[in-house]
Amino acid sequence: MTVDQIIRWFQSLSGSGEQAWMFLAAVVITGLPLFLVLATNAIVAVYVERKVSAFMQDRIGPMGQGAGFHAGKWGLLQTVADALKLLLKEDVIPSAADRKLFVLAPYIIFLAPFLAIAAIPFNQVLQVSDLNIGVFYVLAMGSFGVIGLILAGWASDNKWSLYGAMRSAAQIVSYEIPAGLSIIAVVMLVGSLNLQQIIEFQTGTRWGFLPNWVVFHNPFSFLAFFIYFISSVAEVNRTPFDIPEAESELVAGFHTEYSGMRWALFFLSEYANMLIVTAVAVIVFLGGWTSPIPGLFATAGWGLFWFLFKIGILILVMMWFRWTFPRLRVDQLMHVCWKVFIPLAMLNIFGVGVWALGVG
Amino acid sequence: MMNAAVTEQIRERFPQALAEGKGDLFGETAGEDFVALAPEPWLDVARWLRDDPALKLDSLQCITGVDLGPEQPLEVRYNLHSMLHHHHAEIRIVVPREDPVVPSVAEVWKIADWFEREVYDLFGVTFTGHPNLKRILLPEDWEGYPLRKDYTEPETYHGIVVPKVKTGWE
Amino acid sequence: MGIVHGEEMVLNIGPQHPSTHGVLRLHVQTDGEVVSHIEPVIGYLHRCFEKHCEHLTYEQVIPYTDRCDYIASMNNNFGYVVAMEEFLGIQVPERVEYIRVIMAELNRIASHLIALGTYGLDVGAFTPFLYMFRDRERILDLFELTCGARLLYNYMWVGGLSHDLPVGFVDACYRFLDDFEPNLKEYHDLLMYNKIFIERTADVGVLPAEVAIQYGVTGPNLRGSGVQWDLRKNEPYSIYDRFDFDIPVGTGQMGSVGDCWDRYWVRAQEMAESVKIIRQALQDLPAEGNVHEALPRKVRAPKGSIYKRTESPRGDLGYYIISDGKGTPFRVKMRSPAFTALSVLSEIASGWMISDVIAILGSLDIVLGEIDR
Amino acid sequence: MKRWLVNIWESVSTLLIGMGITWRHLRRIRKGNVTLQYPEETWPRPERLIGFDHQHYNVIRSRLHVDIDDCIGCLKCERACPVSCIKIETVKAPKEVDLGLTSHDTKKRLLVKRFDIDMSECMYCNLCTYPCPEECIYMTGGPNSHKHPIDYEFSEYDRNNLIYRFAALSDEEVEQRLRVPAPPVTNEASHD
Repeated sequence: MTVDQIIRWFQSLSGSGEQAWMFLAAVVITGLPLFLVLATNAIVAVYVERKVSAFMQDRIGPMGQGAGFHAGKWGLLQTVADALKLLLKEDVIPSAADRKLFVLAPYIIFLAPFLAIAAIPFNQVLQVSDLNIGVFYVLAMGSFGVIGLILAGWASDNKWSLYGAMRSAAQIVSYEIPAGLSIIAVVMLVGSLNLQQIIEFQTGTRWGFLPNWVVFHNPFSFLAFFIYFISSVAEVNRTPFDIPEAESELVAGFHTEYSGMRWALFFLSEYANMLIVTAVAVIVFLGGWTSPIPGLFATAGWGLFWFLFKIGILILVMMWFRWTFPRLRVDQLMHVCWKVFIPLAMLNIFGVGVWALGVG
Repeated sequence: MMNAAVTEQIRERFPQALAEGKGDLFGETAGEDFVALAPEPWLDVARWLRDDPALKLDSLQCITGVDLGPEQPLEVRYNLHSMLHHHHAEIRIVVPREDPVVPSVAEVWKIADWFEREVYDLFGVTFTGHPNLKRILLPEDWEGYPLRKDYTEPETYHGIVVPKVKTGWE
Repeated sequence: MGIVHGEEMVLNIGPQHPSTHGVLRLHVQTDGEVVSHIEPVIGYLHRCFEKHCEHLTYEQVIPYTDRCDYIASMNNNFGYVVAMEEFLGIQVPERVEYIRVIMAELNRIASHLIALGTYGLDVGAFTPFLYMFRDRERILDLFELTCGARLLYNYMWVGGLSHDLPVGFVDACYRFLDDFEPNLKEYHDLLMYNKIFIERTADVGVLPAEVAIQYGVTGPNLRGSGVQWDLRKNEPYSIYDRFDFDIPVGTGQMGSVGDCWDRYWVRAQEMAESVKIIRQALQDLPAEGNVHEALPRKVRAPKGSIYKRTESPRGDLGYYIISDGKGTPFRVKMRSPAFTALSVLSEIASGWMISDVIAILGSLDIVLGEIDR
Repeated sequence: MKRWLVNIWESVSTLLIGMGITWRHLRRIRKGNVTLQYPEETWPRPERLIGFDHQHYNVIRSRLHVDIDDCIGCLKCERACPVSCIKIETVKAPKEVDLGLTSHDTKKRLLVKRFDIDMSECMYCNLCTYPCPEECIYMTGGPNSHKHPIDYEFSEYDRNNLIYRFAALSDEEVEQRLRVPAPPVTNEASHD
């Protein structure tokens, strides 16, 4: 169900060649559900994050009880109420801010995961665009958001925002490298950049009982998964790598001056980014839509379920990190990246290559 | 007893340093134990108190400013303590109200920097040689020295009338 | 570190900032992330404690001392009443002494729990903060049981206490201690021995012993620098000479002596020591005794003055009380330990990064209510 | 190199220990939960039993209340208040006027014309309740809950509403209360 297929379907209906309206209609038809996916993801993830954090801290999180207008059973409506509140809030633009850039920045940040999700295969057929350079595209689009962060920090005309922006620029750009390097190892193994082909490579079993996922392929690919996952936590600015927004140091970092709907866009894109990086991790290392029990539950419907299930687990782990760890300092963050992860990832590429040649 | 010994030693080493008949607040010094000094030689005495191996009063615990009354002089009291010998001493320096000047000991004990600023802030005692003598607790444009006994609250502050009677109370 | 020097930027951390532990402003000159000069600006919470005292009777000062260090109010009460009792020559009943020690040590645990929890918050760990607050709540429950208030107690009076212990307090206190001790290990595993935390705190903001003494730093901050100085041991007041407890001293386990980790560690160990003291005090608590027995009808101090120090959770808390023989004190000066601890910040935090400044500030455990009075 | 590997191992192991702790708490949430859903559930109040003479001493710090019928206007609470949030005005009653007895059977000699407590200024130190000879000023709840139930939730939209006026007699009312009763009528005797 890619955009191309829809356009072809339109062509067969009207009997004419490709036209502009067909392209637009196809984009809207595929884009709206994607937007809904991202929005729903944010709403659900915020709720889950609240509950998970609460449970880890011996609290019960948002609850609605008793008479009156409450947040529903178990606080299920809490994020909806929050979204409504954010929509209705006053939109403040600081007088000293660079208005155009200030307004533009949240959209750029949100655009990045939105573009990236277009290439993500949700199951065997559900994919907006099946690119033959899928991995490359998703990684490139995912890191495109950092421009928005820098814009937001710069345009706010606030020292905290500026610090946050500079930190995030350094951090995200740095962590792209180990993330990319660990994916390269997999690409070497598979021999393709196409996401569907990477997943298909992982169907079947390994040693008879394990699913044939890359993460179980060899010790080096397990390490590659580990490095990729940690780097992706850093890429989406989550604890212990949340130094760009470090609330105890930089108040709120690059989005200090944002409020209301614009701030909500930052929030939305944070969770959308989490979705993207975990989706990549699932596709590249955990077999995408393949079933964890090889041979069973392998239909397209189950494929969607398995895909979202694995993403959910990884997002939960990210939340688990956040509510357990302290934050690193900015130079330690760079230290971890350049002196630990990048050498390890290099070693990995070598190891995976040797393994592929030697063990097969 | 420590203070008496310190007084004796100061009498030997710094004959001019001891203040005569000053430092007692209300004419009764029974039970009170202190060393009364004149302001001028205080810095030299302070250095000696800190460095003398037998005394080694290396920790300044507290500086207390006192206003002895509307027409009376001001007083500055130093509580010293030795982390090595675990003994302490109290120094009192009385300065005239019109021209309250005491040498700063911020170079002897670093903490004196802030303590002296506090005394300056609340009593208006000037510490000569202080590296950064400005108000610490109050805003820098505050007028008067609030802990003096003859201080009266201002009627207005930056154009805002200070309410003396609250509403609904009278 | 080879650092390229560029133009310096002035950054105001505070007065409204998430981790200034009150209303504090740090005037910080930064070169990139590195702080080159730092100057604390205080006074935002100045409430004229000392001026107020000159217009209050000696009993009425006690609720004001609560409000100076609002995290360890019992200890502030304790310091004041110990000073006043020595001034007046009052001998208080045994039971009162024991109850006071129990309360002061409970409050020391509560205060250290806040110090450690918010320190976790400063370095980005949120969860330990709530765990520690959970236990602190239980201490506050004990206080509420005893004197009706959870934060500002006005419990210790000159010559006695406002109330005796309630029925069942001893059991409740034992229950709390039994639950609390295993939790301590959990907190340490969760935060203190976490590698990220060690990286953030070890070798950061080293406060050498000489500098600490020069700046009059006392309490856990001084002990973190390796100086064994605790008024409860060195100059025992009340009945602290009867208890068997150790004074933990920083040894530089993870880095060098006097770093942030050592200060954290000292506080963590002190909680265990306080538990020890409370257990002994509960054991020896005299069953009989009227806590109002030694209350003077009217507190009227003789002419003269007194300077008395006690060990509050933040260090040497001194009260300089001057009396002219009337019903109100002539002058009350509070020597606040947090005041001296904050003054050392510019010395030890210059040259570190902004994140470290926050971490160092948190490790000094200041309470602005006490600094500004 | 060894240091590098040890560092990585230490990081991973200590981080996993931390994650184990939070996971345990996540699993034990049903038992370990400490949240109180405030408007529906309220904090359990401490037992009313307190060791020392709890008839006379009050361990609850909530809202001040005055049983104005028992007040004899001795001004002890006003003097005890460190923040001067109590304001009392009294009028001396003439000898002939009987203002009645308090519940402690003390004869009232002063008419309390005004008794205001500004709860927005109260610092809850409890110092005013101890000296009261008639035990008529107290914090609500606790040992006094038979006299007045506990009241924590007394926030107001207007600050002036926090000034509780326990007695506010106008001049006429004062005059009326203090009017000397007419001497008994002796008409019949004169008639004779």
